[in-house]
Amino acid sequence: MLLSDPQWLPQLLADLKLVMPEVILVVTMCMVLIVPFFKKGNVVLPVFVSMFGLLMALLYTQGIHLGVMDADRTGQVFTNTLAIDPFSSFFKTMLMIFAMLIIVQWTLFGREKTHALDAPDFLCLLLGATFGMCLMASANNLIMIFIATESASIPSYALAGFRKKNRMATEGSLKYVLFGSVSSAVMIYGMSMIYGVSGSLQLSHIAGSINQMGMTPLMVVGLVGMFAGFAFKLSAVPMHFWCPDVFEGAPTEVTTFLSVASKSAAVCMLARVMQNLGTIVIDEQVLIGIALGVGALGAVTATWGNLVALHQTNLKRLLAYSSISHAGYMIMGCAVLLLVDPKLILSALLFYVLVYMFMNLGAFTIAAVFERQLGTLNISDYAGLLKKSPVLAILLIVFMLSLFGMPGLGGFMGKLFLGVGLVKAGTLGTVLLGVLLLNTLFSLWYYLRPCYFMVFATPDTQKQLPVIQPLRPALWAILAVCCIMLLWTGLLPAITSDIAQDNGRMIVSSAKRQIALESEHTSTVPKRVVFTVAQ
Amino acid sequence: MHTLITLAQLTAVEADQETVRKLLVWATLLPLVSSIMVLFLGTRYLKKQAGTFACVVMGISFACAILAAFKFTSGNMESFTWKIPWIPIYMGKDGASWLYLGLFCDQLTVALMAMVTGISLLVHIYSVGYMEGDKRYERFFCYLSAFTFSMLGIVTANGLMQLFVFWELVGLTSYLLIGFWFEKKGPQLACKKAFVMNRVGDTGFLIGFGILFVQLGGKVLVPAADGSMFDAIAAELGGKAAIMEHPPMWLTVAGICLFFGAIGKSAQFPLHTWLPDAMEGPTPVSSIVHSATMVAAGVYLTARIFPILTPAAHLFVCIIGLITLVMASMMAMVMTDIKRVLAYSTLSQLGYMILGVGSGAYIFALFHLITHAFFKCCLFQCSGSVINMAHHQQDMRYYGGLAKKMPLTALAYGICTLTISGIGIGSFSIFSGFYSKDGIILGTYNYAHELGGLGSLFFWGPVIVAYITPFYMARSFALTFLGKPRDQHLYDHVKEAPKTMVVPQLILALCAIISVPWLLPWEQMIEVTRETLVNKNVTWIQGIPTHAEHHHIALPLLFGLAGALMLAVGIWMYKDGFGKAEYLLKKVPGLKLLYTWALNKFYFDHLYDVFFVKMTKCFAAICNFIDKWGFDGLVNVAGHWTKGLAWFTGAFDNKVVDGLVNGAANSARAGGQALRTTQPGRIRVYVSLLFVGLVIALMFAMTLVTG
Amino acid sequence: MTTLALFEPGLYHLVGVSIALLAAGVAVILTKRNAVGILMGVELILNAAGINFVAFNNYVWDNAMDGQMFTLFIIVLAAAEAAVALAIFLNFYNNFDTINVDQADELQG
Amino acid sequence: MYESLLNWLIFTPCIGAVACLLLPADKARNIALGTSIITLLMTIVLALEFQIGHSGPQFVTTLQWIPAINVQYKVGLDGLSLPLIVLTSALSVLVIGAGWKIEKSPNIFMALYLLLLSGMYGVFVSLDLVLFYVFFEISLLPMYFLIGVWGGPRKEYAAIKFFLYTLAGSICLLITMLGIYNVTSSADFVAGNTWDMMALQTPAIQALFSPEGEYWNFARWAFWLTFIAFAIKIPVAPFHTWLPDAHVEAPTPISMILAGVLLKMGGYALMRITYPLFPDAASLYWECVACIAVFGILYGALCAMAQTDWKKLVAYSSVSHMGYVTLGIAVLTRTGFDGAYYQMIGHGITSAMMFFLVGVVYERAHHREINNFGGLWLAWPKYGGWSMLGFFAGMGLPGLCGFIGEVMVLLGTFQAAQRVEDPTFVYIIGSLAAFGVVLTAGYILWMFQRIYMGKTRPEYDHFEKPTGREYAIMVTLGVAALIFGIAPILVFSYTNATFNNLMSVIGLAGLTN
Repeated sequence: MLLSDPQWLPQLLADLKLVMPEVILVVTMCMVLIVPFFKKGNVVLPVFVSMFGLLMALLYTQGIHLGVMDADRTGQVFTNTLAIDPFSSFFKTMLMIFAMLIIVQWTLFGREKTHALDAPDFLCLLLGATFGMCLMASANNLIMIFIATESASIPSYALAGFRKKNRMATEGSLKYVLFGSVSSAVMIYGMSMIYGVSGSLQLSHIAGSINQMGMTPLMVVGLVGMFAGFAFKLSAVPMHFWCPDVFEGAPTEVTTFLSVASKSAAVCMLARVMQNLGTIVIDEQVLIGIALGVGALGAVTATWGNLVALHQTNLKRLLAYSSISHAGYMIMGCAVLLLVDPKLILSALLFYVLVYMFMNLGAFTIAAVFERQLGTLNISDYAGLLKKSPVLAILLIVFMLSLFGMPGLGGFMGKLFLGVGLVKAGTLGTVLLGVLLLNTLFSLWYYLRPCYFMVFATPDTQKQLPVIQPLRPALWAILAVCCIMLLWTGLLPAITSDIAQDNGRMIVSSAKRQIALESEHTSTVPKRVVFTVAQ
Repeated sequence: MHTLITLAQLTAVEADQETVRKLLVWATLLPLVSSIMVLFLGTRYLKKQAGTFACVVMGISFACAILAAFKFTSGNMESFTWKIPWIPIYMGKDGASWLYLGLFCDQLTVALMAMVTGISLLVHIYSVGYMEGDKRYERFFCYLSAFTFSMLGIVTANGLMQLFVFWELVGLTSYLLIGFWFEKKGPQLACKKAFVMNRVGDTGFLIGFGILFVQLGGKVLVPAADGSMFDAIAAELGGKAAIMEHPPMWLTVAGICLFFGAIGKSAQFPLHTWLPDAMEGPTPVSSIVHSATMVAAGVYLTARIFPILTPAAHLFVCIIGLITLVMASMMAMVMTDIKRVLAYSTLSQLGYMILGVGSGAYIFALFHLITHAFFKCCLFQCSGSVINMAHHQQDMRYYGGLAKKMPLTALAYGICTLTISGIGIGSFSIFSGFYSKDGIILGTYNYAHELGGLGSLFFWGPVIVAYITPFYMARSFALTFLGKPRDQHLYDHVKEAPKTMVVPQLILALCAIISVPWLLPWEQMIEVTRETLVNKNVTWIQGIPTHAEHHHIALPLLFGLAGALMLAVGIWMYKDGFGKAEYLLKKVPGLKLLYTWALNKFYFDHLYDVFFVKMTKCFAAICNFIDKWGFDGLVNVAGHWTKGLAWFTGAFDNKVVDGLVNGAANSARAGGQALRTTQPGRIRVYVSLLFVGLVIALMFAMTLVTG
Repeated sequence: MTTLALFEPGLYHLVGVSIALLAAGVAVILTKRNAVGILMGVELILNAAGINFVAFNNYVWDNAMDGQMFTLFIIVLAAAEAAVALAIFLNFYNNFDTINVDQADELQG
Repeated sequence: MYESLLNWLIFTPCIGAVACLLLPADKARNIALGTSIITLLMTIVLALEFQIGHSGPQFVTTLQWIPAINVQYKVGLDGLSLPLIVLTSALSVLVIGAGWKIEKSPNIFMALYLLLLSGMYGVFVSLDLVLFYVFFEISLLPMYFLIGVWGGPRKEYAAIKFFLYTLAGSICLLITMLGIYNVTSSADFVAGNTWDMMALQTPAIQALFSPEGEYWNFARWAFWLTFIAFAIKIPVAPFHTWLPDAHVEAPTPISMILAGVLLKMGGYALMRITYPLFPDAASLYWECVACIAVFGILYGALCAMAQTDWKKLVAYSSVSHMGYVTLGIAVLTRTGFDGAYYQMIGHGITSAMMFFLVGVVYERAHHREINNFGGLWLAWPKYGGWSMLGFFAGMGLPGLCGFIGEVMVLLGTFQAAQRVEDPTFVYIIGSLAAFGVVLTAGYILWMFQRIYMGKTRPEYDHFEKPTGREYAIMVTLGVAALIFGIAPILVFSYTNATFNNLMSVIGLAGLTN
């Protein structure tokens, strides 16, 4: 966007229309911060405001999506730094729904006195993180990736340490922030390398430059650095160490939010990068190489996550490792984006994220209930829980089985779609599919652990667990929604998969600018030479 | 008009055939009906009348069979088949060949039907007396009738498959009957042993059937309209034989495999050990199942498959027969248990029959089957009477002089002893056993003559046994009925058996006499079946003599007199107990060894126990071990690996980081406070690992790019 | 390439500085046990990246301002990140009475 | 009119399950019994309406399920599935009868059982691979809980082992399914991908999997993967170790249904999926598979012989008997297929009966140590008689249902000699398989001797006599064993047309004379 362009103002306005949801989120953030000045110590008002803001953003997203707001349904705004396309819109929709559910969950769980005072802060941070994640889903440019990642991360750090007096939360957030800042620094350094090689921050141009120059070592270093940053957000191995600690320490709502939203946003970001590479890069070898690298990352992550999860005794840590392995599955999907018809994978990823959202939300909600009411997250303490609160136990089993991938529940369909995508990707895909399925086998063991204790084990008579108080209806509603969604996506996946299918499209801007630059560069050959020598 | 008459004649024949078929079917099914009725109504309604009921039904069955036999024989009818499809065997698209159940009727069938039903009737009657007071009285008749049904099923079988079915069913009923007193350990083990050994033979049968099925195709399954499946096989084989010079290997194998079924059922060497043990069952059972009918089924089978046996297979059959014949007769000489003597005698006689079939004198073998059925059944019944009266004391060492107490039983036993010994003068005898055994030996003579060399054993073997048989029979007769009582107490309590037991004995003894060829046309009846048994086209079959020379005078003369001589010797030796025998044992060198061997049944039981039972159990234990530690172990190892990997990764995530932390701390402590600043914490280990991971990823990526 | 050109400030020098900063940053991160120290190491890496961007923009890709823009954003967001990080350190200090990151090992499986 | 009945058949148990959970617990048994009787009636109607001589599936319902990847909800009934459906329905009633005395949460037990029933029906009627897979897995879950909650002392171990093991097989299946998806969506001439089992048997797709075809390597892999998947279920010997544990720990009714129906899923799936889809690979590896099968027969029998736990013995006998199923399929002859199928039906009856017979005693004696029994026949003569029928049917005695399957499998095995150059191998495996019959007789008779024969023991006096309910179950199964031993045509008339078709798909129609 050049100010010299006489059309800049109309262009800006047109672009703003397309990023209206994000704008609304920012405005809502501000409003939530302002609200306490008028009515201090009230929970309802900021919650209402933020919910309203999210709802509006949601409607706007849908509006954009449906082409009601603008004739041009999709587009790339702010000089192509953001891509507003079906994929991102669909993801944003899910994200906002999820954020609303999280807010509901948080509001209902709050019993402490500080709750009311904290509400605006919490909501503001949550909205901020949501905003960042929305940007992540659309980021089409290294700057935007950087901004989006940071604006998603920074509130998350604060969220993770939101229980200020809680030592575990504090420790978790410390780890999170240190780890996050280190990896974002690495990512940025990698980006600088990429920029140095390709001369552009635009993903499509970077891909174009790979076409022209091949995979130079510098580019490899740059990409590895950048993917390291992604890996942090995805909690891929070996950047996963923060994940269980943060998840255990943070309030459960935050954990839920981080496990689903932050990871899936990162998956979207990774998918977009891969999609750009896959669409533009011509060299088959390069594509396979990148796919192999990313696929290996995914495979290692999934396997590692599952294996470590086998030993977890804490429900939240177990779910944390489970989320690591699920991230691994999704990374595998992203990896083969380079090799097959992207629509298949993108829609599979969307479906997976959708299902993953509900099953994790459900599982963590129940974990939160247990944590608050039973005062323990130790799985072996849940012995005989089926008798005491059968519905909760059965629901947890349902969520666990869905996470495992039991047919009839959404998790299986997610894996099936992913598998369908993987298998199309030749040998690499088949190997990844094998890894995925083998992991499914491993994972059964630990997903059944809570079931085992709740259903089979006889409770320890020494330990008297408190009786679970009746839950608030809205909480039941959340659980019911999760369960119904899982059954629905598992048994009648047609509608959902069709929607995912329709939205499994990404806009990839052409590499034309690169070609234009090419002609410009003809005059600056010496520099080019200098640079090549510099390598 | 002419046409009408022809039609009438035809229908008459048809109707006649129909009648015979119906009669045979009724004769076969009635015992089953009786069995089922006794099973379900026995304990509640029939109670003590169960025996009478079963006898009546058996009587009707016998009447049917006799009627059918007379109709068939007098009408000079052609053999015919009646079949109902049972198991479909789909061969190709053009529909199913079937495994049929049904009926095949020829001279042999009707003859054996009459014999089986007749003997069964007598045994039923005998059992009414013998089993009186047993707490499972009704159940016994249920089993006995079921057995009769199964046996009739074998006799009427129209194909190998039906034969196999009933083959197994007689095995089952035999199992039940042997194990009738299952409270005791002996019957338990004996019935199991019998069944399993029979199954070994049956396996051979199945394999043989399979080979035939493969080589001859589905056609072997379809019985011809006027013949049994055996004819179809033979015909098919004949077609093939026409283009073959030598009998093919597979045919030999198939024949031997089928014969294995006979080995199992007829308790031939090497599967002979179950029969003596089977004497644990009630004596009526021994008399019908283990002497008269079931064990003879093997001979029947061998005779039926005679057309497809190749010369090599014949030789095999003969060898088996010969070994059994000689071995069993030697064991019969030393046993002191009266039933065991008879059991080994049965074995020996079965050996005769098998040898007869193998050497081509199968007509006499079948004849011997029938005569043997009568006299051996009678012998068993007599022994049963004695045992019953002697309070289940079976050991002959405690008998002696019982002829005075049980004259009728002694009479029957004596007649049968004479019969089995084959007493006769020249070529004439009043005892049927003389003719049948005579025929077999003549057959073996021809066969041995043809083979030459070592083949002469096939002649000398039976001849020697023909001397031994009267000896051991005389021994048992003398020990039981003659001399002085060796157990006075036992002797005092013995009295003549009740009428229900004595009458059947006498009838059977009479049968053993009157079934001589000059009274009843057995031989002729069986002769007719030759037409259906032997196929005309099979060249290598035609070389075998199927018809013994009757006019050889010298041999019968020899046997008839020699039998009488040996009989006398036996009676002389054992009339006064074991004294003379023991003296002989001491004096004659080597006899003692032979005696011990024979007494221990040539150690076959031990051998089998070690080599088969123990080995199988050992195998089973090994398999179980493998299962627990091998296959399951593999699974567990896989599980452990996973767990181990999980432990490793988990440990990496937790312990290694800790280890790094603690290790560094320890070294720091060791190095003193100066190094404290370099002690890493958990977060820094995380971050370090991040960088390590990054470096590894970089290297991996570089390798990917550069090559 | 003349000797003069070697001493004339150019791409190599700047990238060299950047790499030195990166190395310094990594070293600091790995050795410091003070949280603020680690954050400083992170800032060093960020600045190294910033130098890279500016250098590449100026010497190689001078037709647009992308790199320089990026550097601006790095500066801004680094500040934001530092703010949150310091807040968290403070909170950690309140709870643990130290900002030695080695003390943060209560959470483990 | 009856077109949709099949769908009702699948989902009626689900409705029953929900009813069991929602209505009072003491009504659960009646509801479950009612539901199973209704499904039995439905099955009878289906069997009556079934057009004999029609090879293709009947009562077909086709709905788009997941249009994105062209997955259909396609169910249908053909000769291959109908007898097994009837078996399932009939056994389900008996199993509920056998589980009548379950004390521990009968409502959940019945609900899970009915869910299992749905899964089993689904497996036997689904004609779409994904649908099949879904039902295949869904049937695992209730089983896991049924074993794990209502089982014996080591129930958790057995339950998880069962689940993990079978899941490992399912994963092999899933890989193959996705591979098939890949093939059918890549092949040039196919309009779109398909998971339809019938469509996959068309010559066009079969050509791809033939040795000359483009996907021959895939076909070979796929054959083994699917074989292992179903071999675990059957179970074929090296993959069987879940079975003894599962059976020993499972409660009696669950053992009955596990042995009676669940194992049949494996054999059914081999006939439905593995062999028709990859016939060339099958005929390439048939010797190997046959060896595995024969090994299973002998090995299972020997293991059974070594057991002192009565139920474990019966469990191993299942391994041995199901080996005949594998063998019959492996030898690729029509008779073998028929025999294998009949063996499945026969084993469904006899194994259920044997487990029930064990269960009746176990309920009273609370132990299963064979050597600590003896004289049961004297104590309970009627029970002894029915036991004899049941165990001897298992032993393959003629006139009872075990015989026909075994004999046909053996004949089928020998028949394979007709299509190979050197028949020695065939004769050897045929003979070994036939020898399995001896071992079977050995362990069953030995067991029978130790448990039923001999003098009664004093503790039997305290045992409650078998009740009328128990006798009803025994008699039903025993009579069924007798009927199916005498009239095999009851089954073959239904299967004939379908098997003709199957043979032509496998390409064996012309191979035998």
